[in-house]
Order: sequence, then structure tokens, then C-alpha cells
Amino acid sequence: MSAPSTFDLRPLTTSALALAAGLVLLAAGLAAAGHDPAAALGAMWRGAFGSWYAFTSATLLRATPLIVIGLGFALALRGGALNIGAEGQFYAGAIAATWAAFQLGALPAPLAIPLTWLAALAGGALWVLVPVVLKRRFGVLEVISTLLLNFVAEALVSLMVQGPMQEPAGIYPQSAPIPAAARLPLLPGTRLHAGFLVALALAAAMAFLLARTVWGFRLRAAGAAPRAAELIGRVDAGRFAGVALLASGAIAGLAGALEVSGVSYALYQNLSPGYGFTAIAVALLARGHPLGIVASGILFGALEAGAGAMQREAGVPSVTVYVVEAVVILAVLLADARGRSTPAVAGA
Amino acid sequence: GGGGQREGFRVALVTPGSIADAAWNAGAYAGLGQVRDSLGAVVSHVEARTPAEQEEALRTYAAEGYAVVFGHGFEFQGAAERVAADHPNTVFIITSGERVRGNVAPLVFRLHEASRLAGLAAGALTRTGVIGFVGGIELPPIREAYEAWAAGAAVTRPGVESRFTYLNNFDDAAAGREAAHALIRQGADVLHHNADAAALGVFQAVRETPGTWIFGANADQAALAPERVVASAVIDLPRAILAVAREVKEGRFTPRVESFGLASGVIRFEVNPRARAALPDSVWALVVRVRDSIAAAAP
Amino acid sequence: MITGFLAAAVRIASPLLLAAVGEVVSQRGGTINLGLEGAMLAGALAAALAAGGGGAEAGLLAAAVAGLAVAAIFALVAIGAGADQIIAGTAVTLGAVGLTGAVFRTAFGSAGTGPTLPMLEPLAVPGLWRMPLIGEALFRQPLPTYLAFAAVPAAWWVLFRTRWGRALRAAGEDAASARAAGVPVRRVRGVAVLAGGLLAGLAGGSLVLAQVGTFAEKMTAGRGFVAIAIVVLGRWHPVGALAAALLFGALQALQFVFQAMGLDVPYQLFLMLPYLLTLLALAGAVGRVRAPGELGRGERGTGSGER
Amino acid sequence: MRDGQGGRDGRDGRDDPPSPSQPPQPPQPSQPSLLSLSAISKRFGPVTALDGVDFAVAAGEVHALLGENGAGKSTLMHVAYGLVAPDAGVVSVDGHPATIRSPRDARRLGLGMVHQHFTSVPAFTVAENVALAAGWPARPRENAHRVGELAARLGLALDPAARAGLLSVGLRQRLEIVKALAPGARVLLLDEPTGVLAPAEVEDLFATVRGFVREGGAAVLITHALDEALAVADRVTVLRAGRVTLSGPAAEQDHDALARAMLGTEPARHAPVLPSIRPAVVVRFDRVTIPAEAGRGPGARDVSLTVHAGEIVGVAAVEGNGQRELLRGAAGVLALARGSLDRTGEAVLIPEDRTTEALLPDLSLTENAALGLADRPGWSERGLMRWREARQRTAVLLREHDVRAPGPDVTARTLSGGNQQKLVVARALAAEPALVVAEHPARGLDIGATRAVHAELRRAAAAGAAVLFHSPYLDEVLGLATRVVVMTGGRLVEVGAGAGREEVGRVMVGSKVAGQGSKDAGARP
Ligand SMILES: Nc1ncnc2c1ncn2[C@@H]1O[C@H](COP(=O)(O)OP(=O)(O)OP(=O)(O)O)[C@@H](O)[C@H]1O
Ligand SMILES: Nc1ncnc2c1ncn2[C@@H]1O[C@H](COP(=O)(O)OP(=O)(O)OP(=O)(O)O)[C@@H](O)[C@H]1O
Ligand SMILES: [Mg+2]
Ligand SMILES: [Mg+2]
Repeated sequence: MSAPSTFDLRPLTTSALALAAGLVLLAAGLAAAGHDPAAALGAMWRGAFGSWYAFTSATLLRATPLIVIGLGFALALRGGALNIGAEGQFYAGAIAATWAAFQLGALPAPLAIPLTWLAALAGGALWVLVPVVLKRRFGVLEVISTLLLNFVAEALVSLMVQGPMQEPAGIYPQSAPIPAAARLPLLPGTRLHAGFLVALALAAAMAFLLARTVWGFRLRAAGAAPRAAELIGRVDAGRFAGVALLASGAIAGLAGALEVSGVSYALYQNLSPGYGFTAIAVALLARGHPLGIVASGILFGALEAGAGAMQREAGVPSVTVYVVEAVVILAVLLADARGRSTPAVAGA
Repeated sequence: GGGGQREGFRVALVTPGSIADAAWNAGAYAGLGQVRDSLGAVVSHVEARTPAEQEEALRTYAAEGYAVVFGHGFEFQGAAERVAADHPNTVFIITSGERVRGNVAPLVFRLHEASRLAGLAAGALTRTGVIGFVGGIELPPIREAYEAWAAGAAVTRPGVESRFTYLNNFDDAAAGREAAHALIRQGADVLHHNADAAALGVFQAVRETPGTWIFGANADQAALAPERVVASAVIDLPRAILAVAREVKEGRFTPRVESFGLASGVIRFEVNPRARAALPDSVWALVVRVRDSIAAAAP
Repeated sequence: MITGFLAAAVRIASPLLLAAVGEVVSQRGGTINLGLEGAMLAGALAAALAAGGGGAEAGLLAAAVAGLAVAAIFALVAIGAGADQIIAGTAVTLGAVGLTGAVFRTAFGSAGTGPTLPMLEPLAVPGLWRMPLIGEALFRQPLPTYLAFAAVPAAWWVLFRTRWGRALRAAGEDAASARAAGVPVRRVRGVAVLAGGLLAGLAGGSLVLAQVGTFAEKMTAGRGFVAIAIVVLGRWHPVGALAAALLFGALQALQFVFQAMGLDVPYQLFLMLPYLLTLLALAGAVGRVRAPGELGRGERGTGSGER
Repeated sequence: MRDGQGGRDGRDGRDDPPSPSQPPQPPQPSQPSLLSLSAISKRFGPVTALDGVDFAVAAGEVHALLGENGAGKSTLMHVAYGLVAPDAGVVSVDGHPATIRSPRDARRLGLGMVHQHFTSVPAFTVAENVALAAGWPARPRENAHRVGELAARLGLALDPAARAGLLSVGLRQRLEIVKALAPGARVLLLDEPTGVLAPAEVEDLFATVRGFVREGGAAVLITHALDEALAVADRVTVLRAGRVTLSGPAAEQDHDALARAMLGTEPARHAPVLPSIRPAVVVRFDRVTIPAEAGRGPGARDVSLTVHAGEIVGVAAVEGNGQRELLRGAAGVLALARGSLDRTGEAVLIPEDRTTEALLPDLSLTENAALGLADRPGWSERGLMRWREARQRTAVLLREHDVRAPGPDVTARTLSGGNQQKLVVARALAAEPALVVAEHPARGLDIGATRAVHAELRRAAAAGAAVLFHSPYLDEVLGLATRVVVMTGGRLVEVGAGAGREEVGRVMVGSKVAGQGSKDAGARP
């Protein structure tokens, strides 16, 4: 592609170094805590990449929601909005998709599935509509409003699985299994569902949108320098930020639909282990580049899949992987900062 | 399916949360340790919080040839059924599970039988006629425990008002404390809970409010407030897990709904000797009578 | 009834207030720290670890140090290297969740901390605590609550009546101008963030030592994020933060009262209530109030790194 | 030498080392120097900003420091004021070597500085800003009192309680001066203080400075206005590419000698403009009122104006008199409250602040060009960008408009100010608009860059565009415009065709007093 989307290899090397730093630190921590680092890291590798099954069903499966949500976060970011509420939008989308699946279960799959996606997109967008309006009308920072709505979404999903959407017997806090027509096809022999393809397609579409379309260019301009975009590009930067925020909410909602229709087949209260937050890191690591997000999403998917294996095989608590993720993010931030030229002094 | 049987008897546990919760997950993990020690099994544990992780964990263990895989919570039922079809040689035990499906079998804990006894005592104990319950998340066993507790109290104190509060998590102990205080301000003077780590705050509220009593849950929690814990509704998870694992090892296991109540000894009503004097012997006699009749009626 | 309700509101508010006052100071310098949740969590665990051996006061001290340490990592990346604050903060919180989980399990195994931790008992202010209505809420509280309330005038005084505070606010409003006036922008920002981390650590420690007497993984349950919302609702002013924290504490206490009243309404609606009303209050209150000019801009908004 | 900055080196041979005919002269002040800098060198990466510069100022003296953009003037002052650490050289105060590591050290030694850009914190009050700069304790009431007294003593009326951000530009500059003098400065460093002032305000400022040096102070004045320097200074020093090319008593210099020292060549005189009078009306304002943002002056009130194709209409005005609203209204980016505005054809705006209002600093030059041209054929087609072609077109644009950049792929941030502005102008004109609206198009540019931008605007007018522009420099307005109008207190006043500097200046300032009520809210009556 041309100038605006040239793919620089330098970020790749810094990311790799950051990952190495995280793993070295992990090994040191494990050794200090009396574990065998080699065994633990070996287990991690096997859990993530050790077999076709592990790669697809553990790594790529986990990567799917991270990639999708990360793409949405990046879209908002490049349009000038900071969406910290993907967790809530994910649940809103999951609720909407589950609801739609029951309404549409009678339809054939090629119809039912896209319609559940539509419902989820709408659900996610609706959930972020409040922050958009609060920002445009009252100037409330979306960082705060999207964050607060995460707490509300947690309560809402609990309400849904105990109330209107609870399984018919009314015993378990979960919905009934969604109809077969609304379930995503699986890659044979694995648990990887077609949602991964959706994530890839979305990444390609977003790369195209941002790099090649006039609209995408205006969005980036509005995000990069809102005043200039307004005065020179004659775009309403606030509106673009709002649209980008809405789109990112919708995309997080879609991730919720993919999780319900590809993995859990029912609505649960604990559908997400914090995808909304991890996805921020995924998007950052790729510096907002859609194709990079696919790569970093897979990396984080692998880390978390590996963490499971590490616990199974070496008894290392899987939460430890969060430390690795944090170190990777912080190392990338530090490396970026070093490479950045400082802006000119006041008065120069 | 995979399931090529490897050397040794292998048992795995998948918990939906951290094993450092001092309750539900911790108990299961302790059980796994006993399986290792008593049966000489090779054991493994993993924590799987989401449906995506849960199914993966079950499937991976099955593929590696584990003989028994415990899915520790009702939420594993669906995933286990999907996995079990491909792995007929592995036994999947779902604690708090729903039904038998091939090699998937539930372990049901009738903790509510003990909670009913707690209710009986609470009804006799309350001066205000109001009792309170703090739940973590409204899961079926938790709701059943609450309902049995309320029903028990209504026997000894007709017209008792029972109140409940849910926290929507099992971690926020400070919220547990505030929930308890709110119940106490509403007049509740006897409390019960099922909120794992968050319940530690409930005990704190009781410790700092004179004239209140509490009944523990899951483990014998008398130590948390030695003067105020009347009794605890206890699940002996290790015992149950060990029993099932032994059956499988010895080839005696047949898939069935294995339900543990007071009769089994897995569910117990542990009275705190230091607080026993709080209630007249007549009440204790009633509690013992009901306990025995529940145990006798058990299948 | 009312007395108890007010006391509950104050109890719930005080850790939030501690963290929020620290964050007011940090944000007045132009830095938004989403690592606050991580600093609280680290403070809570450190309190539990240290109090077992050294008593409650040692626990409180350890909590402050742990909060400081977590904030130092954030400051190193977000101020030292000028990286994006939101992302650095998210990462720091993520890391703290992982680290506290791992350390807690290593230190206490699956048994939890148990009931053995010494606690900070309520200290009654002689005479005053018997005041009707508010006596119990304001004058019979454990040490951290008094610390939280004392932090409000202290932060006000530092921000508005000291040279350092003025330099900090200048750095937060317009870094280039501050630098021209001789303000070492990064340094004052760094100190402000460290102070915020210290208070957040104390807030976490107070959950353990003054509220429940134990540690549980993720026991801060999002309080660090709520504290940030309180800063905004309190219009970046210590007194505003006090009002906002009390409001949130009252809403949360009310939520528990509603549940305890046994109303026939799904309890989840009550759980949402504090957050929804906070959003509403933000819409009503923030409108015309401006955030500090450099908030969240980091190096993008400042002049060169000449020193 | 600024090597490696593509194309810069060869510009008119101006970066040649100083010619031997003008040897740098060591400063020879008549009295001992209050402040002296010797053999100061400073590099920023590849850029040598200062290369062995000697400079001194004595008590009782105003020393003008001249030089084109980027010559190193500000850097030299920043070294003296502790904002920049020199690579080599010594700073002495009162004849003793001094260690100045921060503005605090500088203040302690009696230095005060008015920076090239405002350095007041907008959210702070006047008193708070002064106290911050002077390092006074944070006692609001006491400080307000002190600032009131100080301002009165300096004859600079300022309300200590007013918020700096709401002050008019003139008052903000006044605040800067009070800040510089507040700690009891003996040496005043003034970095382009007159750029934003009206002629009368410049007079006031110079009176203050003269009074200051009469009482034993010393002042350094940086300016681009050579005549100003000759009028007020006792000594002048010229920097070029980080070296001193001329230094000596002001009385011995003239305009041309200074310009030669600055640029290395004789500045070309502007070719007289022959406006191609075509009757086609491009914009017509009919009793237009456009409100200003809160606290930002009166806005445009009841303005009527017609601009024709081929015309260059210059708007003379002191900051904050409604010219911004007039121009942005014409460009269609501000809405009218009353009246009607007819425009035939497209308008483009060249905004005042190029870094935040005109450019995408972190994006490529191609993308920056596309920002204004995206929906034109050749740049995009059916909603899709044609980046390859856009890149080629940008390269052509850079070449044709003499924008010196390594290529269309570098980010706009890496360009120098002058080249950024040339890019902004090039992009605006590439749109072939019917109307070009330019706010202070030569802001911060040196003579060479200013000339290039003016030539572009003239060319656009000659090609049939209407040009409407504003500059706070009266000379720029008079030199570029084919017709001059004045905005004052929000109202538009036409001045006669032959009106000179004096007359226009009088209209600007005379009416400013009349319209002061609402605008100068910060001033004490
Ligand atoms: N902090 C900095 N980092 C990099 N380069 C700098 C910095 N400060 C100044 N420079 C460079 O040093 C040179 C001298 O700049 P300086 O600001 O001193 O020029 P000046 O004479 O004040 O110009 P102007 O008339 O435009 O204000 C320029 O090339 C400028 O880009
Ligand atoms: N922060 C910076 N990072 C990188 N390069 C810089 C920076 N600041 C200035 N430069 C470089 O220094 C050189 C001089 O910049 P400056 O803006 O001072 O130009 P100038 O001499 O004023 O030129 P002009 O007359 O065109 O304004 C430019 O080539 C620019 O690329
Ligand atoms: Mg310049
Ligand atoms: Mg300068």
C-alpha cells in the first residue's frame, strides 16, 4: 500500500523484544517462587502452539474476541475517542445476540447468524450511545462514562440471566442454549469457530477503510488533529469522534455475539475474563494498525492459552500471565518513547 | 477422540475461579490434594473462568487421558456434555451439575439441608424477628440455601421476616460488610451467608455489632468469630471428591446423580461449642431431630 | 437508622476518598492514573502481608509503600518516558492483578488469610462521637477514615497555598508556561503521582485493616476506577472530591438498604443505581467545568525534554 | 550548519559562513556588562543553533538582537535564562561566571524574560501568574496586592484578579512584562514582544523599556522589525545560522546593512502590485454580525464588505477586534448571527495557528495535502483515496511552491515553521479557490519566507482569486493589500485608497479606545 499505510518493521522488533522481556521476567519470578522456569515456559509453548489443536482451539479461539474488540478500540482511538467500556459493550452485544438467536432460531442459519450479528452490533452501539450523548451534550469525558457503564453492564447481564432470559427451568443463571441455526460453524476437528474469520475480515475491512477510503482518511485526520480537520478538511471532528465511538461499541458488541454463538452457546454472567481491558493492550501493541491487531491479538491469545497450560502442567497460577502482559505493554511504551523525537521548546 | 490411556491414575480439577477463595474452590483443591495423597493419583488443576476456557480445559485433560475430570460448578455442564461425547474413557464429574449424560455425572451438594437447620436455630435465636442472608451471586445452590434457611426459621419463629442481599461477586469483602450492616440496621440480628471470600466482611460486621449472631457456610467458620458463630453449614468437598475418585479408580463408578446431604456426612451442621449456650436445649433437640429425619429420608 | 446509614456512607466513602484525593493531586498536575486500581490492590495485599507479623500499623505503612511502588512504575513510564497515560495505567492495573494474585497464593496458599489479621479499631473522638445523627459517622471511625478526611484540607492547602502546589497546577494547566517559569514539570508531576499512589495504597490497606480484616483477590472490585470518576464529579477539587465520594458512598449505602428492605425489585437494579446516578451527576455537574489543560496529554502537550 | 536538512543549505547561498568583509565584532560595551555570554555553542541533533556566540548587555543599554528565523536568537536567550543548557561557553552576570540551570537561578541573578510566545497559564489569574513567575509564596490576597502595586508603579494597568486566558492579547503581553520585572529584574530579555501589539502599544512598551534602562537596568530586544530595532536600541547584534555576523552601536547601522548581515544578500524590494481589477464580486457581506467566543472580544458587528476577484483586501486590526470573526465568517467556518453573506465559489482558509489548526503534525505531507484536497479528482475517486497519485501531486506541490522537505512521506512535524507555512499556502492555492482567506499568513516567518508567501498570494490574485487577509503588522497589510480596511471594536471601517501608515494606525487605535469597554475587561479603569 502507499504512503499512509506503509508497514514499518521496527514496531515488530520492539514488540518482540518487549515480549522477550516479559518472559524473562516471568522466568525469573518463577525461579524465585521455586518453580522450574524451563518446564513452565515449555508448558506455555505447548499450550499455545504445541499442536494444531492447541493453536486453533486455545490460542486463536481466545484471540478472536481480543482482535475484534481491539479493532473497535483502535477505530475509536484513531477517530479521537477513548473507549474504556468495551467490557460493557461486549455484554450488551452478547445479550442482544442471545435474544435475537431465540427470536430467529427458526430461520435457516445463513439468515439467522447475520441477524444475530446485527442485533449485537445494535446492542453494543446502544450501550455506548449514552457516553456519546453525554460527551456531545455535556462534555463528559468518555473515559469516565464508558468505564462507569461497565459496572452497570455487569449488573444487567446478571439481571438477564436471572430474569427475562433465564433458562426455562429457572434454576441456573444462564440462558437456554441458543438454537442450532444461530450457532457458528466450527473448523473441523477443532473448537475454532467462524468468528475468527469474521475477525480477519473485519481487520481487512478496517485496514482498507482507514488506509484507502476518503471517509477513513477523514476519520484519522479528525482524530489526529481535530481543529485542523475541521478548518481545512471541513469535517465535524466531534461527530467523527462520536461515530467512531459508536462503531467501536458496536464492534465490541459483535464480539459478544461471536462468543455466544461460537463458544458458549448460551448467555452467561462470566462470559468475559476482561477481554475489554486486554484488548486495549492488544490494540496498543499494534499501534492501532488493523493487521497488526490480528498479530498482537494472537500473541495475547497465545499468552493466555499458554498460561492455562502452565497451570495444568507446572502448577503456576494462571493469573501470573497478567504480569507478563503488563510487562510487554510497559516495555513497548518505553521503547516507543525512546524512539520519539521531542517536540520543540516553548518559544522556539 | 483422543483418550489413549496413559500410565497411572490421573485426576484433574477445573475451577471457575481462584483456589485462594477460602471456600468453594479452595475446598475442591484440597480434595484434589487428598486424591493425590490417598490414591496415589497424578493430579492437575487449572482455573478456567469463561466458557471458552472451561470447555478447552475439559477437552485438554480428556485428550491427555485423565481418568476423572472434575468441572467444579454447574457452568461446566454444557461444555462437559459436548466434550464427553468425544472422550468416552474419561469420567466428567460436574459439581452442582444438572443431569447425567453418558460419562458426565453430577455431584449435588444439598447444603440447604444444613442451612435449614441453621434457619431453625436462627428462628429461635432472633429477638427482633428479622434475619438476614448475604449471597455472592445468585446461583442455584445459593438460592436454595437461602430458601431453606428462611423456611427453617419460619418453623421456630412463625412470621419471621427474612431478608437477603446479593453482592454480584464473591471477592468484595468490604461490600459484604456493608450488606451485613444494612441488614442489621433493618433489624436483622441473626445472619447467614453464602458468599465465599466476600463473606469475611459479613463476619466482621457481626464481630463489631453487639447482640448479633451468624451462621457460617461451606466450612466450619467458628474461628472467624468464636463468640458469635452459632454453627456452620459445612460442605466437606474433599471427602466427596475423594469418594468419587476412589470409585473410578476401583472401577466401581457408574454414572449417576450423586447427591450428598446430611446423611452422607459430606454435608454437616457443625455447632460451635462456645456459642452453644446461646440456645436452649429444646431448640437443639429440635435441630437434632430434624437433622436425623432429613438424613433418614435421604435416598 | 439514619445514624447507621450515614456511618455506612462514610465507611464506604473513605477508601474512595483517600484514593480520589490523591488522584485530584495527580490530575491537577496533568496526569490521569488508571493504575490507581492496581495501587489499591497492591496496598491491600501489602497490608495483609505486613499486618500478620507487624501489627495493623505496620500493615498501613506497608500499604502506603506498596501504593507508592506501583505508582512509581506508572510514573516511570507515563511521565519519565512520556508514554500514553491511559494505556500505561491500564497495564499497571493488569500487572497488579496478576502479581497480587500470584503473591497471595504463594504466601497464603488456598487457605486465605484467615481471621488472624490485627485490625485498626475505631477511635472515638471524646465527646464529639456522641453527637446526634452525625457523631457516629464522623467521630467514631478507624484511623484511615480520619486520614481521608484530613487529606482533603491538606490537599487543598498544598495545591492552593504552597509554591509547590501552584507549580504543580501550572504544570497541569500549561506545561510550556510552567517550564518557562522554572517549574521542573516532570518532577512535580512525578511527585504528585507518587503521592496519589501512596494514598491509593492506604485506601487499599484500609479495606483490609479497617474494613474486613482479610485479603481476597480482586477485593478492590473496581474502587480505583470509581475514585477516578469521583475526581471528575468533584471537579478536580479536594472538597469536590469529598462531596462526590460521600455522594457515591451514600448511593452505595442506599443500594444495600434497598436490598435489605426486601423490596420486590430485582436486586441487580439496585446494584446499578450508584453508577447510573453518578453518570447522571456527571452530566449535570461537569458541563461547564474544564479539566486541567494538560490532562492526559503527557509529553504531547509539553515542551521539550531539555531537562 | 544545518546539514542534512534537504535543500536548506543551498538557499540563496545564505547559509554561507559570514563573509570576511563583516567580521564578527566582540562586544565592547562602554560600561561593565550586567549580562554577558561568551563563546556559547549549542547543537540540537543535526542543527547547530549557536556556534561560538559572544553577546553582552550593559546597564543603561537596550541591545537589539536580530536575525532571520532559526538564526538562534531565542536559543541564545534560553541559554541565558536557564531553559537550555549550552554545549560550550560561559554565562556571566555582573562580570562573574554564573551557573544558571533553571529560570529560578536566572531570576535569582536578576534576569527577567518575556518569551516569544505567551507563557502565562490561562487558567491562573494575573496575580497568580506573576507570583508563579516571580517565585513568591502562594498567598493569594497578598500577591494580588503586590501585583496591583507593581503594575501601577510600572504604569501598566492590569487587574490582578482577571484570568490570564480571558485577557486581550495586548493585556496578556502587558502581563508578560510585569511577570518579567516582578522579581526585581535588572536584565530584561524581550523575545519578539512587539509582534502582537498595535503601534500605540509598541510605543508604550518601548517607553516602559526605556524607563527601565534609565534606572540602571539592561534590556535585550529581539525583533524582526529592523526599523524598530534602529529606533529603540543602543546597540545591535545580528545572528545568522548561529553566528554573530554584525555587532555594534545602533547609530552606526542602517536598514540595509542589517538586512545584509541577516540574509547575506541585499533584500529585493517588493515589485509594485498592479491589481487586476475585475468587477466580479466574490464575497458580499451585508450587515453581518458574528458573535465571538466568550471573552474573546466583540466579534464582528454589522459589517458590510464586498471583495472582488483579483483583489487583495488587507484587514488591519489590533488583536481581538473582530477580524477573526470577519475572516472566518468569509471562509464559512463561523456561522452568522445576523445579516447575509453571499459568496460565489469556494473559499479556503489559511488559519493563524498552523500547528493545531492547519496541519496534521504526525501525518505525512501527502496526507496533509490531502486534508484540504481529498475530494478533488486526482486525489480520490468514488470515495476511495488514490494515494499513489496524491503522493505524486504532493511532490509536485512541494517543488512548485519551494517547500523544502526530504519528500512527501515525512511527517509535517519535521518541517521548519516557514516550510510548514509554505505547505499550508500551497495546499490552499492548489484548491484553486475563488476566495483565499489568510489569517496572519507570515506569522513567525523570516523575511525570505514571508516574501515567498506574499508572492504566492499575489499570484493567486493575479490568477483571478479574491484574497482577504489580516496581519497584525501594519506594514505587511500596507505592503500586500490592494485595498485596506480596518476592524475596530467589531466594526469595519474603510480607509481611503491612499491612506498611509499614520492614518490607518490612527483608525485602528483611535477607535480601539472607543470600543474598549467590553474587550478590556481585565484592565483597570
Ligand atoms: N528544543 C529544540 N530542539 C531542536 N531544535 C531546536 C530546539 N530549539 C531550537 N531549535 C533549533 O535551533 C535553531 C535556532 O532556533 P531559535 O529558536 O533560537 O531561532 P530564532 O532565531 O529564535 O528564530 P525565530 O525568529 O523563528 O524565533 C532552529 O533551527 C531551531 O529549529
Ligand atoms: N522538534 C524537532 N524535531 C526534529 N527536527 C526539528 C525539530 N525542531 C526543528 N527541527 C528542524 O530544525 C530545522 C529548523 O527548524 P525551525 O522551525 O527553527 O526552522 P527555521 O530556521 O525557523 O526555518 P523557517 O525560516 O522556514 O521557519 C528544521 O529543518 C526542522 O526540521
Ligand atoms: Mg522558525
Ligand atoms: Mg525565536
